[in-house]
Amino acid sequence: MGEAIYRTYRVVARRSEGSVGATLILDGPLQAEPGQFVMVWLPGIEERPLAVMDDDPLALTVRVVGPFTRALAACAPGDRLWVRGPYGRGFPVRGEQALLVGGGSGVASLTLLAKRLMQENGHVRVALGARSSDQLMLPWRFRELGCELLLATDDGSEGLRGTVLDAAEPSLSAGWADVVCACGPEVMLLALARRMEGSDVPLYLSLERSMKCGLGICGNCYCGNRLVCLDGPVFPVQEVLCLLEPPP
Amino acid sequence: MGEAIYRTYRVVARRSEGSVGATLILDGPLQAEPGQFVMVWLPGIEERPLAVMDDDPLALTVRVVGPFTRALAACAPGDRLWVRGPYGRGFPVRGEQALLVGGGSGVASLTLLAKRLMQENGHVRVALGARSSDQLMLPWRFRELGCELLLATDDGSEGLRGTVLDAAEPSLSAGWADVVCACGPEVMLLALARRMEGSDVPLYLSLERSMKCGLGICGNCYCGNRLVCLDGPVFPVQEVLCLLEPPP
Amino acid sequence: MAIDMRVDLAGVSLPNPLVLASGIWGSVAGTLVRAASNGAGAVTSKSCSLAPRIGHPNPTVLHWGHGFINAVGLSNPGAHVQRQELARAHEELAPTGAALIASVFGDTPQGFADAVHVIAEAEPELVELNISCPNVESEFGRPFALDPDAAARATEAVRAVYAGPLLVKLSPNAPELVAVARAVVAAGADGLTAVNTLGPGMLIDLEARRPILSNRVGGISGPALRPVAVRCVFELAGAVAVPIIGTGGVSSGHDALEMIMAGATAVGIGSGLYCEGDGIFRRVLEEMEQWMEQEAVDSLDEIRGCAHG
Amino acid sequence: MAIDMRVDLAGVSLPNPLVLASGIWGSVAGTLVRAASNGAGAVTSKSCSLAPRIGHPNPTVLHWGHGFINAVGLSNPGAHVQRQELARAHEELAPTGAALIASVFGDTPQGFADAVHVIAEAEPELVELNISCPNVESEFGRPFALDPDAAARATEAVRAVYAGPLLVKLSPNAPELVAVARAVVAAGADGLTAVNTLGPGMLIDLEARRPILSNRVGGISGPALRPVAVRCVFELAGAVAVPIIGTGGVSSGHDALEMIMAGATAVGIGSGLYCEGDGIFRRVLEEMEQWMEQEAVDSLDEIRGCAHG
Ligand SMILES: Cc1cc2nc3c(=O)[nH]c(=O)nc-3n(C[C@H](O)[C@H](O)[C@H](O)COP(=O)(O)OP(=O)(O)OC[C@H]3O[C@@H](n4cnc5c(N)ncnc54)[C@H](O)[C@@H]3O)c2cc1C
Ligand SMILES: Cc1cc2nc3c(=O)[nH]c(=O)nc-3n(C[C@H](O)[C@H](O)[C@H](O)COP(=O)(O)OP(=O)(O)OC[C@H]3O[C@@H](n4cnc5c(N)ncnc54)[C@H](O)[C@@H]3O)c2cc1C
Ligand SMILES: Cc1cc2nc3c(=O)[nH]c(=O)nc-3n(C[C@H](O)[C@H](O)[C@H](O)COP(=O)(O)O)c2cc1C
Ligand SMILES: Cc1cc2nc3c(=O)[nH]c(=O)nc-3n(C[C@H](O)[C@H](O)[C@H](O)COP(=O)(O)O)c2cc1C
Ligand code: FES
Ligand code: FES
Repeated sequence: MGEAIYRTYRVVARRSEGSVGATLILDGPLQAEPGQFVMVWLPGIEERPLAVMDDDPLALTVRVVGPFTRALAACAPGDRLWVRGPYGRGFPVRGEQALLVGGGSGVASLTLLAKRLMQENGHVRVALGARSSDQLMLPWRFRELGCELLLATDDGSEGLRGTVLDAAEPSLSAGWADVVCACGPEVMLLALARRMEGSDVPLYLSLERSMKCGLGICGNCYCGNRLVCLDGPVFPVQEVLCLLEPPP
Repeated sequence: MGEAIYRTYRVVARRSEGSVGATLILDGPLQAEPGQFVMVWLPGIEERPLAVMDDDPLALTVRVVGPFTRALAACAPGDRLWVRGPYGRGFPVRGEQALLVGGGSGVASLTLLAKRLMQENGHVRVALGARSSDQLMLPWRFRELGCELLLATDDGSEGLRGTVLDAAEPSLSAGWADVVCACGPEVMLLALARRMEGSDVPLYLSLERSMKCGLGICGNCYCGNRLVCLDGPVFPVQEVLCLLEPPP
Repeated sequence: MAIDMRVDLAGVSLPNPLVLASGIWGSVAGTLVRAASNGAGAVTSKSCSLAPRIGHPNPTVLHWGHGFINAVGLSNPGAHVQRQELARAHEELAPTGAALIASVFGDTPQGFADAVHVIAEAEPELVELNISCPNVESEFGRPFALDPDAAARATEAVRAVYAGPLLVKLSPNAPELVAVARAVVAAGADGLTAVNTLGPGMLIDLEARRPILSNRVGGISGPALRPVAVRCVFELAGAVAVPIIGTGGVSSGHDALEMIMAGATAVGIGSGLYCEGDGIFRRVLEEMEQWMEQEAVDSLDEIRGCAHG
Repeated sequence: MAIDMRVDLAGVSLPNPLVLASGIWGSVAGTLVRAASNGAGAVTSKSCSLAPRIGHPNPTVLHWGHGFINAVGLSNPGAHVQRQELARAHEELAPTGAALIASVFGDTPQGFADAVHVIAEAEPELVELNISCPNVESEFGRPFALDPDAAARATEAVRAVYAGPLLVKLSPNAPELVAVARAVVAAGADGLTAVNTLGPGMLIDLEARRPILSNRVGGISGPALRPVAVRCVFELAGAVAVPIIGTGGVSSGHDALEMIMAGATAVGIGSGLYCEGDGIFRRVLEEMEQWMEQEAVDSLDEIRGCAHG
């Protein structure tokens, strides 16, 4: 029956992500490129974009910020989710030494990339930042995949005290990476982009914007003259540098 | 541009078919099985089913019986035709010694079959009948293809005096054919079917019914519980024997 | 547990909810019985009027990629000829268990009544009034189905001559659809069929530089119509208590169940016969049953109208 | 000879007839200018009201296989914010030669006038009144576009405060479409946009057992709408003398030429941006030119309205 808009999944397992969210492992696969997103509908509540954290089985990682994410993070095994997608352009799977930089829920955009890169025998370093240890998202997943973890917390409760950029800095200044991929709050992305200005290492940024259609029609997800759902969410830094919102 | 309903062709050459009609050679191919038909639209006049007389280039043979066929037969080189299709189930291309039996405009359903059979190195005998010599349709085409022609006219002006069945009779009684395919007036088809009753040589009949959609929807082309455009126009004799209209 | 697909349509029991829509596969016993033998729970004959009608010249029915557009122009052999064919159909349908729905139309309320009077002799299980054909507008003026009063008058006139189960077929083009439905129910309709074709629409051939249909405009059916048809059924089911045949763009078990959830009692299929022929009935039934098993739904009653929340 | 694709739309010269439809790609200078740089001859901003509106919660826009269904609920930042963005868009559009069409709506005739009054300061080349949005019915009652009088009142109110080129956007759901068109032209409209979305329609999710759109119903656009849109344009072109932007399901040169032959001066494209983005404008233009060359048609004037015979 090919007419359904959504594919329904059931939650098979729920794992909490520190104090800020949860990862939901679902009961079936979804073929997706790393960095692509899905639209997740909770009937009666809302529909929102979420990164494909893993593809087989499909897994989502959610950080609670409002009503939808609260409801989603509260899902228990057996509960149903409605999913359409995947949508958007993802990260290129390339580079022998890849540095991934993630903050907040953006970390979920990087796990599938890490998996693919590891499958291709790449070396993957992952810099993750959070306010404190119990807000770090998905470090367990990158460990599982065999990535090298570089952690930073504002309060120093885990990894070095500082920002995710501080955690990435040694690799950046050593010229270790031949590609850098990042997702997280826009101030973080902007800082990373500025840090790497002049470098010829390619930098890809995954952006987040509020979305309605996810299909490149409604214009809701604009970022300058780009549509995040159609042209992104992943962009080479050159395409979006001047469009990133400066810190308030 | 994939949205057009009709493909337009131009007439490249017109050849008159005795005194009763004409063959129009068009300016492009149409991939079709032998026995399939197309719907031909003449804007402002009508749209009617016609057999695919030849496929590359597409050619049609028309016998004048009313307003549409009159207009079509009057087309000159350069004129345009609107074509949709091909539609329907055609003749099976099988048999090493095939006997084709045609009358009236039904002859046009058999030429592409003859071509395919000859391509497969079959032996093809074609029995054609008409009232008189100048009403025989498409004998030139079968000759061109290298088929053996068996002609009959009511007035004996060409071939033997008699019906197309008389022309076919020697081949039938000699058991020459391993398959028989026929198209023409229903009384002719019925007579042929009766003549072959008890024979184990497969007989395929191509029927004609007035059509609206050609697509198996409107029901206009019913013949008993069959739809000629959907289930036919070619049927194994067993499927339609009891449905054929007896002579009035 | 086997799933029970039977439904009660205005007092008539159908072996399953799928109904061959009017105008599809014509009105002869042969094709109607064939559809029933291959799984239709009821079959609707092509709309017929008292006097025979030739209909519009070709082109009359086209597939345009997202459904059909048609302006057949209600060609039919007239009620007297149709009655004989339907009587035969009625007889031959008996062993299949499928019901015969005789579709009728007229140019005036009396015209409806006169045609029904004749057709009723064939003893169809139900009569359906086609007050919603958009393809004869230039001839008859706006369809009855766009106006609650006109719709009610046609229904009343028929009710006066026919006591059996009576359906009225509505138009997706009616701006006051619910008002029309209430009016025909008040006038005696036992059920509704929703919907007839949408629009009308038009296709133009670029090379011919003119509209393709000889009638220039025609009604839209098939996939393109589906969401509008579902909305109509949903609206109607929320407003009237009679059973509804939900018709428009159904081509899968998914679509049929969507109609049921919108509140339909039975589900009409017309354009869905394209390509697949009457094989669609069994496939749709199987897809419905498969979904019901998966979701542990034992009967259609359990989910009928559930989308109303 | 090079084909001249320029058209005059109510006194405004467009480099080509293709128009980005309202509500597609939003209302920010960035995306509007991008569409123009990639071939649109004019761009329409998303409909805006005097006060900001949040619109409906998600799901609001879905692709269902034969087009879109949407009930965005006219979310917009309000005329004062929109004015600034459109002023910027207007400036940045200048080098492209494309015109800016500012779409406006209101809940009363005065609401329309108030919003236009503010938006006009951005100096769009044309203003378009969206009197036909079907997705806020529960809030505002029936769209103005279904009623000739209501439609005329909104047009008049705007005409009183705005002297520039004025388009009114009509609904394919209006049973008296031509009457509405005559009324708005008499009230001062310089042109028509035909059409807005169809229906409304509804999709139900089987597992959720409820309508998918949070607004339950939404307007149908894209391929499913095309034949109805063509019929509307054909009817209108035969009835009024003002230019028409023919909008609805256009996704190829074929479709655009069909609209022109039905009588459209320009051709709107909305849902067509699905998958292809604004690359559709150049492709459609190329396909149009290719057909015109083949058929030895030198200008659109030669074929405009030719389907009327
Ligand atoms: C492509 C893409 C991928 C995403 N992937 C994930 C993911 O994997 N996991 C995840 O948890 N979230 C992800 N998000 C973000 C997620 O969609 C939002 O967090 C969600 O829409 C918030 O919904 P809500 O109802 O919970 O909160 P809302 O009530 O909508 O918002 C609550 C507060 O959070 C703010 N807010 C909302 N969205 C964002 C945002 N994207 N960034 C910053 N602040 C925001 C609002 O402005 C408001 O102040 C992604 C977004 C995009 C565009
Ligand atoms: C599958 C199929 C393939 C066909 N192939 C060809 C073909 O290759 N060449 C060709 O010339 N014709 C063919 N026909 C028949 C052709 O479609 C009709 O002759 C045509 O529709 C007549 O249209 P008209 O307007 O000229 O005559 P009309 O005005 O429609 O009919 C004139 C008279 O002819 C009678 N008539 C119409 N059609 C037929 C018919 N099919 N058989 C017998 N009498 C008929 C009518 O009853 C009427 O008395 C085919 C028909 C079918 C169904
Ligand atoms: C070729 C054709 C002929 C039709 N003829 C009739 C008719 O005679 N009477 C009627 O009530 N509906 C008629 N209809 C409408 C169908 O019964 C049905 O309401 C409509 O097609 C929507 O359903 P669908 O999308 O499943 O086809 C016709 C539809 C088509 C496509
Ligand atoms: C997501 C979406 C939002 C829309 N928003 C508006 C709007 O704000 N104002 C308006 O007049 N039309 C709006 N429309 C209607 C379009 O402008 C257009 O009239 C309709 O979609 C038909 O054209 P199409 O088939 O090319 O999309 C919207 C359509 C879509 C799909
Ligand atoms: S969310 Fe609609 S265009 Fe991106
Ligand atoms: S011509 Fe319509 S079903 Fe055969």
